[in-house]
Parts: sequence; C-alpha cells; structure tokens
Amino acid sequence: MKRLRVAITGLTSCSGCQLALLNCEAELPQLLELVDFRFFPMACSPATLESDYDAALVEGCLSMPHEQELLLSLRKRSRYLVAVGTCAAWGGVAALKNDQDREQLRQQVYGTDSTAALETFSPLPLNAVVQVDATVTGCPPEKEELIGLLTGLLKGSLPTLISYPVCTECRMKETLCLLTERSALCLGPLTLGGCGALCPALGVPCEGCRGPVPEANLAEAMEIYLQKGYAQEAACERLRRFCPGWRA
Amino acid sequence: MRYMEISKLQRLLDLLRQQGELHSPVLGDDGVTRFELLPPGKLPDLAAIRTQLPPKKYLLHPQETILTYQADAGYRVPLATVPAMILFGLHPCDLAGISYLDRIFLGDEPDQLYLSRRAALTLIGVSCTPDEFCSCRLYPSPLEAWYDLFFQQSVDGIAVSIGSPRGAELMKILDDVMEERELLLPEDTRCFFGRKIPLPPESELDQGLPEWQVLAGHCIGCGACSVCCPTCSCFDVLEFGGLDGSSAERLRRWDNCLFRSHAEVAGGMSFQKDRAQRFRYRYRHKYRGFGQVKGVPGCTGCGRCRAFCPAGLDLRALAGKLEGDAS
Amino acid sequence: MSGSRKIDILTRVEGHGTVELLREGGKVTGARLNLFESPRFFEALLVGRRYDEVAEIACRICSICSTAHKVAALQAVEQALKLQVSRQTGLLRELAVQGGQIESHALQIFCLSLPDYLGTSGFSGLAAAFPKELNQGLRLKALGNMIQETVGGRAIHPFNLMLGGVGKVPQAERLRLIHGQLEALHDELAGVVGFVSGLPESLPPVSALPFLAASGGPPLFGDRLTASGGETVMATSAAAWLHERVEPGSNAKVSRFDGKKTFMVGPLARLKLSMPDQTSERATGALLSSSLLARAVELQQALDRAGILISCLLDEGVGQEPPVAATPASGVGTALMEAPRGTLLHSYVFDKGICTAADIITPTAINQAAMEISLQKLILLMNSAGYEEVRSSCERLIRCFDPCISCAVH
Amino acid sequence: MKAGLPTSATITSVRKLTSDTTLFALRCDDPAAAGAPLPAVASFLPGQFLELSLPGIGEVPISYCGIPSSDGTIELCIRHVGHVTIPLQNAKPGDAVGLRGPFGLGFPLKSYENQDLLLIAGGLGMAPLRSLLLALLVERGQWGELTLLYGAREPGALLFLDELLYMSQSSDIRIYLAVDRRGSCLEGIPHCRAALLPALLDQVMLQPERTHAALCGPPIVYTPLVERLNQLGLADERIHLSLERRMKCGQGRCGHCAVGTYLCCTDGPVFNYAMLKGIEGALV
Ligand SMILES: Cc1cc2nc3c(=O)[nH]c(=O)nc-3n(C[C@H](O)[C@H](O)[C@H](O)COP(=O)(O)OP(=O)(O)OC[C@H]3O[C@@H](n4cnc5c(N)ncnc54)[C@H](O)[C@@H]3O)c2cc1C
Ligand code: SF4
Ligand code: SF4
Ligand code: SF4
Repeated sequence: MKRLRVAITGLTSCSGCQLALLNCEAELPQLLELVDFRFFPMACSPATLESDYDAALVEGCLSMPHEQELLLSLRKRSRYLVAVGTCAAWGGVAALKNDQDREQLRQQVYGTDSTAALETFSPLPLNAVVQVDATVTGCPPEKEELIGLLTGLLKGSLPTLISYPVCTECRMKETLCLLTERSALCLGPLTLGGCGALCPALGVPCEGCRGPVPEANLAEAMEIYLQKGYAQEAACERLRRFCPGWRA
Repeated sequence: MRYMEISKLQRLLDLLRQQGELHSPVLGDDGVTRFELLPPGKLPDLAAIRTQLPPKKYLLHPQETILTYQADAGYRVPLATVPAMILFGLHPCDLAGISYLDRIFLGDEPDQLYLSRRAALTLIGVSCTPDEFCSCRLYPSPLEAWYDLFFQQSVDGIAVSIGSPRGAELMKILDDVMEERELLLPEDTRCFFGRKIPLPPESELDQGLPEWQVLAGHCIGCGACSVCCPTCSCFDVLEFGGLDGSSAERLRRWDNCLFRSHAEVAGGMSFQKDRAQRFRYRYRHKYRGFGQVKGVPGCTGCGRCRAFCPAGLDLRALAGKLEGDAS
Repeated sequence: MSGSRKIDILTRVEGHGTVELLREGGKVTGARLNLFESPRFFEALLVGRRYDEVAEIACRICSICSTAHKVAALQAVEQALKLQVSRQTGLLRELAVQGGQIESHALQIFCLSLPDYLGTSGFSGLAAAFPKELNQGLRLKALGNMIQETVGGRAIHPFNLMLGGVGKVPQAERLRLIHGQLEALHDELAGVVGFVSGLPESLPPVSALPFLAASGGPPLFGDRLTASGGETVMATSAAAWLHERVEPGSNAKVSRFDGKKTFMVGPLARLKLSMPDQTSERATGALLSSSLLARAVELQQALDRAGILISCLLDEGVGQEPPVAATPASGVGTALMEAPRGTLLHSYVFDKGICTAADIITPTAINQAAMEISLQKLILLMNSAGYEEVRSSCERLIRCFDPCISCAVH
Repeated sequence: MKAGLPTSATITSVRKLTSDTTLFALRCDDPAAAGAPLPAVASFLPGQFLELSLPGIGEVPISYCGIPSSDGTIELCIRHVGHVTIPLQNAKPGDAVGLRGPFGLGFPLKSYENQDLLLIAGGLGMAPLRSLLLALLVERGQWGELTLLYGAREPGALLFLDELLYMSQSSDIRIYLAVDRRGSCLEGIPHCRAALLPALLDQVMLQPERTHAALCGPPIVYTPLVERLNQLGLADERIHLSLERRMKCGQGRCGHCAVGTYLCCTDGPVFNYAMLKGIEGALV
C-alpha cells in the first residue's frame, strides 16, 4: 500500500496536538508503516518543505506573518489541510484577549521600548486564511481522533466533526451532572463532544476546550447558569477561554 | 401466593448470583443510581425511583462494534458468548422499555448482537411508587411490562408473580426463601400498560401550537432526554480503518433526533431544520412510533427525560393537549 | 565572503527557533540563537482572570511540561490565597510531576536525541534501524503518560489537578497496577543508563556552565534557588535575581543573573547540585554532552521516586476527598519547581481573587544565555570545520538543552 | 442476519459519466452456480436501493441504477460528494466493497400496467429512474405511453445522454431534456431546452386518469413539480416520489429516515404523494 505522505507542524501553540500524536506509543510503530512523516520538525529531521503532501496537519492559530507564509505554502502543497486542535479550529487560549489591542498586550509583556514580536497580530483560526478541509478539535484532541484521522486519510476520507455536545457523552457514561446536581459552571451543553466527557467523568466541570457546538442555545444556557448563581459575564468569560467568538 | 420476607433478601440475592451475573440499581458514591454489578454483601437500592440510564444500556451499548472487517474474510458480526445475566429491580416502565426495544431489534430479522444479549437476560421486576416526574399512570401504553419474575413490594416482604417459563424455573431455585401467604395486594402498577390508544391524525400535531416554540426556546440541545430514555434507540453508524491498513471496524453509537445532524443529507441539507420542527419529530416518534413500532406510544412514563433535563422541560402538558388526557 | 546563514529551523525540539551561523571567508565565525516562536502573551492573558482559572490557562503554555506548569501555577495561586492542600494532594501532585518527568525524558532520549547518535532522522528512522531501542523508549514514555493520566486525568493539560486538590482521586487498584509496571521497567533502566553511557561522543568537548536548580523540597520541588557557586536565593526574590530582560533577536526573555552571570538549568544541573555522589562521574561531568546521560540517570530516579510515592499513597490509604474550597482573597504567591528541562517559576498577584499580575520564568528562557555562550564555544572548538559539520553540531548542542521554545516565549 | 451483514463484491467496471459522477458495475463474490437464483442483493426492483460499504470508511445508501442481470451484475451511479463517496472516485476494477440489500419498496410496477407513464428526473435522480426506464423498456408492451422529462444543471451534467438519445430513436418513448444554464453544446442535443424542470411539463399532453408519474430529483424540485402535476389533473395517488433521507441501517432501526410515521427505508423510498401530503418535513 502507498504510504500517506504527511506534513505536520505547529503555529502559535503549545505543541500539544503534535505531542498527542507522539503519545500514541502503542500505535506509533504500526503507524510508521502506513504514514510517511515527511515534514514534522518537532520529531524528524531535516525540516525542509519539499514536494507535495497527501495531507498537512496543522496545529495552532496564526499570529505572525512567518506562520501565514508557512500555512499558505502547506496549503499549496497538500491535497488536504486539516486543522488539528482547538487553536487551529477556533483560536484557542492564545486568542483569549482578542478584543484587546495587540500592541498593548505586547508592551505589557515586553515593555514599551522593545522590538520583540513586533509583527504579532491577534490570533486567527486557520480557516480565516486558508481553506480547511477537515477539523479535529480538542485541547488537545484525543489519541483515537488522531489515529482515526490518519487511517481515514490513508483511504482518502476525511473525518466528520462531531456536532453534539459534551453532555451527550457525559450522560452516556452515566456520570453525575455537575450543572444540575452540583450547580457547577459546567460548559458541557455548549461544547463540542468527542472527548468522552473526560472532565465531568472525574467530577471536574467542562471548561469548553473543544469549542462551541453548532446551534448552541446560548440564551437558555445563560438563563440556567444564572439560576445556578453565575453572572452572565462570568459565564461568558469562561466560554471565551478557548473561542473568542462567543458573545452573549 | 408465593411470598418472601424482606429479611431473606440477602439470601435471595445469593441464590440469584448462582444463576448469573446479578445487576441491580446501586447508589454510587457520587450520588448517581445506576444499574450495575451487585457485589456480594451489598444491597440493591430498591427505593430508588429511577436509575440514570435505563436498562437499554445492557442491550444496546452506548457505543459498540457491530461489524469487523478483514480483507480475506469480509465483514463479520463480532458475536461473543454472553454470560447469563440477571437484572434485578426493574420497574414496570423499564420492563415496558425492554419490550419496546424487543419489537425493534427482534422480529423477523433480529439484530444478532441484541438477540444474543437479550437471550442471556433474566428480567426481575420490582414494584415502585411513582414520583412527580413519572407519567406511567397518565398515558396508557399498549406495551407490556414483560418479565420473568415480578416482585411486588409490601410492608414487610415481597409477593412474587411468575411471567415466563424461565421465571417458573428460577422460582424452583428460589423456593427456599419463599413461603405461601394469602395477600391482598394493592392494584398492580403494571396494569397501566396494556391499553391501546387510537392514533390521532397527523394534523393534530398542530405545528402552530405555541408550545413547540416554547420547548424549542428552552432546550439547550444537551441530549440527556434521549440518552436517558428507555425507548430512544436511534443510532449513528461509524466506520474506522485499522492500523494494519486493511482491517476495519464498524460502530454504532446512540444518536438523538434533536440534533441537527440527525436528519442531514448530502450537501448539508436537513429535513428538520429548526429545533421546534425536531421537537415535533421527536414527539411523533415517541408518541406515535414508526417502523416496527408504528402506532405504539413509546413513552413508558419513567420520567427520566423530565428528571434529567437541565432546562426542566416537560412534554406532559403538550401531550395532554395533543392526545387528550387519558386518566 | 561574509554573511550569515540560518539552520532552516531547529528540529526535534519543541517550538520554533533557528541558529544563525555567521561566516567569514568560508569559515563559521559565530552563531546566534533566534527563538522566533510567536508569543501568546500569557502573562498579559492571565491578568483579569479569576483565581480558579489561572492554572487552567497557564498550563497551556506548553504540552510537554503542562503538568509541571499546572502544579507550579496551582501552588503559586494557593500560596497567594493562603490555601493549604492535603498531604494526599501533595503526594499526588508530586507523582504527576514525576510522570511528566518520565514521559519527557523518554521522549527526549529515545525520539529526539538518540537519532543523532545512531545516525537516523528521527523516531521513524529508529523504527527502521533500531526498533528495540525505540520500543523501549516508547514503553517508558507510555508509563510516564499512564501516571500523568491516572493522576491528572489526561497526559496533556491535566484537568484533574485542581485548585485545592484533585477532582477524582485515583483508585488504589490503578496505582498498584502502575507500581507493578514501575518495578518491571526498573531493571531495564539500568540497561538504558549503560547503553546511553556507552554511546559515542557526539560533540566536541564543550564545557558546561555554572549550574542552577530549585532546592529545599522533595525531588523536583523547592522553595529556593541554589547555584553551583553556593548562592542561595529564596523563591520570593528569585524573579528579581533571575533578572529577565528583552534582548534583540529573540521573543524569549533572557536571564542575566545579577545582570551579568550565566547559569544553566536542567538534568545536569540538578544532578550536580542535588546528588553528586550517587551518579557516575560522567553524568555529572563538566561536559555539555553529558546531558543525555544525566537525563537517563534522572529517568531512573523518577521511576524510583514514583514508586516510593505510590507506596506512600497506598500505605496511607488513598481516598476521595473534596478539593479545599478557596475564597477570593488578595495576596502574592510564588512557586518554584523543576520541570523536565529545568527551573520553573510561577508568580501571581491577586486582588480579591482576580489576578492583577503574572510572572512566569521558564527553563528554556533561563538557558537561553547558556545556549548562546555554548554555541560560541563550540564554534571556537570547531575552528577548521566546514559549514555542514558545524551546522549539525550546533543542532546537537542545542538538543543537549532539550529546549522547549513555546515555554521560553509563552 | 443477511440484511445486517454486507456480502463482499468486486467492482468489475468503472465509467466516468461526468466530472463528479461515476457508473460502477459490481458483482457479488459468491459465484452464483449455473441456474441458481441470483444472490439476494442482485435481485431487486427499480426504485429499491442497497447499502454500499467501503471497508474502513463507511456505508452509504445507493439506488440500483440498472436492472437485474442474469450474471448478477449490479450497476450503481454514484456522485462523489462526501466522506464515503469521494474515496470511491479512486475505485478501480478489482476493488472490494460490501453490499447489503435490496432495501425499500421501489416503484409499484403492478399498478403501472397498461397506464401511461411520465418519468421526471432531476440531476442524480436519473440513477433510479434509469433502472425504472430500463425495466419498462424490457416489457414495452405492458405500458401505455412513455415520457421522460430530465433536467440537469448544465449540458455536461446530463447523465446517460448517449443512451437516452439512442432510446428515443429506437424505442417508443418521448424524451425531453432541460438544463438550468445555456451551454455551448446545447445545440447538439435534440429536445433540450434551457429551462427549469417543471417548465418541461408545459410540453407534455397527458391523460391524467390513465397516467402515473414517477419522480426522483433534488428535494427542492418536488414541491413545484407536484403542484404542476396536480394542476394538470393528476391525482395525488398517481404521483410517486423517491425520497432521500439519511439512513444508517436500512432495516427500520436507526431512526434517521422517518417521514411522519413512515420510514423511508422500509415504507419507501418511493411514496405516493397522497401518503406524504401534510407531513411536516416530507418535501423540505
Ligand atoms: C434511498 C437513497 C438512494 C440514493 N441513491 C443514490 C445514488 O444512486 N447515487 C448517489 O450518488 N447517491 C445516492 N444517494 C445519496 C447518497 O446516499 C449520499 O450522497 C451519500 O450518503 C453521501 O455520503 P458520503 O459519505 O459520501 O457523504 P458524507 O460525508 O457522509 O456527507 C455528505 C452529506 O450527506 C449526509 N449523509 C451522511 N450519511 C448519509 C446517508 N446515509 N444518506 C444520506 N445522506 C447522508 C451528511 O449529513 C452530509 O450532509 C441516495 C440516498 C438515498 C437515501
Ligand atoms: S456534567 Fe456538564 S457535561 Fe455532564 S451532563 Fe452535566 S452539564 Fe452536561
Ligand atoms: S419519553 Fe421521557 S418519560 Fe417517556 S419513557 Fe422516555 S424518558 Fe421516560
Ligand atoms: S434534556 Fe432537555 S435540554 Fe437536553 S436535549 Fe432534551 S429537552 Fe433539550
């Protein structure tokens, strides 16, 4: 069988999505027989963009011109471009203060007289700049999702984004609902599933790390949060942790 | 009538354990009552009104492999031998839920996985006291609360009825803890199932009723109502390739008709575009049925959808309006 | 002919950086490290957030050391809010950190570094030529992740480590399982250390710089900085002493201690400062290239320590306990700890539960100056070598520091 | 058991019809012994469908596009639109797939006997109607007048054009074509107008009391077509539509394909309009 030629890289990010792939310890040896990691600077040398790729897996959001260049080049060279992880899909934590002046943030960290990171701009998800063929969300995505992505690509198919909320998976696991039974600020109803409701299953409220569900009923959710004692602003702030687009 | 003193419950459970894996409602440390393996020494939570998930989880796993593929052998059903299992403490609504699923997954061409699990199950019902969420007394259903044995709780003991040959066999083994007593029992809750209701015409699902919009406006689309419903059995099917590059697995996973994706076809086009429309779809399915359960109201009145809805939605008033109050 | 040329981008390291080689007359005369990673401005992002959000956000600085970041941030916040966590929580956090240490070191040794010594391009090359070594590494790495998952809920961004405690306390059964695996891999590790110490030298003899590490707590934890010259600085004044400042050509701040001195942090520094007698001469030797061996030795220590921690937990009886509730107080908190790559500092100021200032100093930022100096030394040593040879040596030298550039820039 | 388990089949030929549509021929791998009945999936009625599996990718419902053949060959016309159908673009003769079927009820051929038949296809809807058309032509004497109205986006998207042109010359059938956009090669195609599909109905004279209409096309064309047919005097019972729904099992279990209290996979996919009338969401 022809091996899948992939390029894997990170832009503005923590490298967690790439590490999630490297964390597939049990599967890596077999994966190597199916996948040719052509460009994967985090794990393979050398890192030269050459020829074409069957797919480019890109982690992270865009916040500097050199990243945009790399992204456009990968887009041109690849049949499929997949946004991997919440930052690539929605902006992620780096976009937490996208409503504030970028230069001010820069000065807050580097001071007024430095030239470090002058070219930074407010983080954007990949689809703001290039066509994205598929999205695997999550901060970080689950191993199974990444393996599924690669085995699917190998056969020429792209994954479909799960469109139901974390609550559904939480209920399937028969765990205690932290929102209704513990009055916790759980973002499960508004957050894309696919994680298997990892957090609520351990008693930790969903922090919304996979981004918003389609057709989210924000107004009603806010109503419920309010009943549980959370001001709208607090709930909204929490929602924006991973996706700057949330507005109540 | 065969009768057991409540003090003999532990002994009864030990006898049952010899016949198979014994599962019953257990109150977990986290405050959730679930059907699960009852370890020796532990008592089932017979006072619980409802478990969070209904017993459908034993017959139709939330997610399960339905087919495996090997290049040289093609697709195969992954049939494993299912150990004998006894579900102890099923309320009539959950028994009715199982008989509803039986209609869908058994029949002329039974689903092999379902069949193998169903055949391994012994169902022991227990009577209960409905709470404010229950609606078993409100909307009669033609579903039978089918059981092998049914335990009617009274003040200091349990009266047993036999519902099947398997139940009769089991009774022989349990006879040790039973005695004969003359009893006057309160009306059997099971009799609220078993009445046929006429199907009102389609137009009666009056699209213009403001209730639909109200429901749709409050629903946050969390899916709890379908996940927890004993008769909701829609599933999605997914297939994944194996790491050897040639094998594959096909899964089915519980789905929910309140999700937009449920009715989407190629091109992102959906036949149930807005949530109010999807509520009507769900209502139609639940109360009118389709396919093998056409005309069979699928609500057993267990109250889970109401008890677990974070928005506190309740279809009873609307159902009363659409179906006419049956009480 | 003079000019400079970049190593395209540093590979087999976390994050984005280059080394620029300066040339004169066909010879390489100097090198500049350039960490051009995009900044996320974490220290600015955290300002204005509630106390219970700070660690959740801060751990996203880096994936490989997210457990270390999480624990350091939690400790700093708890200190500021005067929150005392239980002994069980402390042990569990320590265990998670050791899991992170195992995972990170196994990744670095077997997937990122070893290819240099064995002449392959990365883990894919290892799989073809040295499957046994790769498998061994992956097994160790998996065990590190299993520990992190068991305690933290997930290997990356461990949500189960919460303010005041843990969400769900791991089952004793599960801890016993890990203990068994730790024991099973223990003997194998002696072999690994032997194997690594038998590897050929891969770099010219560049000497190590003065060392710095956190101390005064259990392994990898501490309340003060200790330097090889004997200096000691308490956590509260560590940030000032580390003296981070912005320098041209890097998006990561550089630490020039007291404004001038340079230290290096990481496995070599830790071994040298905390356990000089227990390890082989070479591991604590004065050469930068001993870093790999130091990492292997630390891997062994981490396995041992994790075993001890689990025994402790099991002996004392693990059980579910609710996290200690926090109140939105005002205060300052600073936590120091040793992440896999070296000393990490998180420091926060809170005003009625809202974060008003954040300072995060990471190992790779501290090491930056040491990396620059080491590059210069290397080039002097390689006086007559050709460009390609220098280039690949520079990359190897950088890998000795196992840099984590996302951390450095954050 | 049978219906739930795909039997393996092999692609025997691949013919690109348009840039995004391909006609596949397939044969079940279990060789039918001489004289033995066709394998279940190869014996079907026009309008029925099967479930086609690509191992490791998934399964999709596809209409039979041909008629049962003695050697068990099955023809499928597939548009490459998504998850499963796009990888099929690369399928070659010899590739293995899985088949389950037949499912559904198909067109009510019995009630068509001695009646005039009006077939109306839009776009890919030609696939199941080709099956019906071929079945009708096999026993041409059984039916009255045959008319096909067929519309597509552009001339290049008209499926089976050569075949249709040949039929219109050699058999007793009238064919009218329409394309949404006027294209350069339009002139070369006889009986082809730049028009929307319902407009073609202006061209036909029909006797409503002895005519049945069989429709298959994208959901949006059904409402205007039905309205127009009603205007022409055709009773609701005489209008048969093939509906597309998401279906995951074909056995009336997965719950995705309900239309009112009907299930598309077991009660359909062909319904007469009297059944659908008034059902919310039946026709968009
Ligand atoms: C009875 C029937 C007969 C059909 N006959 C043909 C035919 O002859 N030729 C042909 O090319 N197509 C036919 N289709 C349509 C075909 O089934 C869909 O185009 C196909 O399922 C899309 O699958 P996909 O995986 O390639 O696309 P996907 O990537 O799955 O999705 C594309 C879109 O299709 C939707 N979808 C997913 N699964 C299904 C499903 N099982 N059925 C319908 N939509 C789905 C998705 O929600 C999405 O919006 C028929 C459909 C039905 C119901
Ligand atoms: S705990 Fe959270 S994710 Fe789970 S059901 Fe409740 S609201 Fe949803
Ligand atoms: S619809 Fe609600 S009350 Fe009725 S059976 Fe389902 S969960 Fe129970
Ligand atoms: S449980 Fe309530 S909020 Fe959730 S999907 Fe059902 S009706 Fe909507």
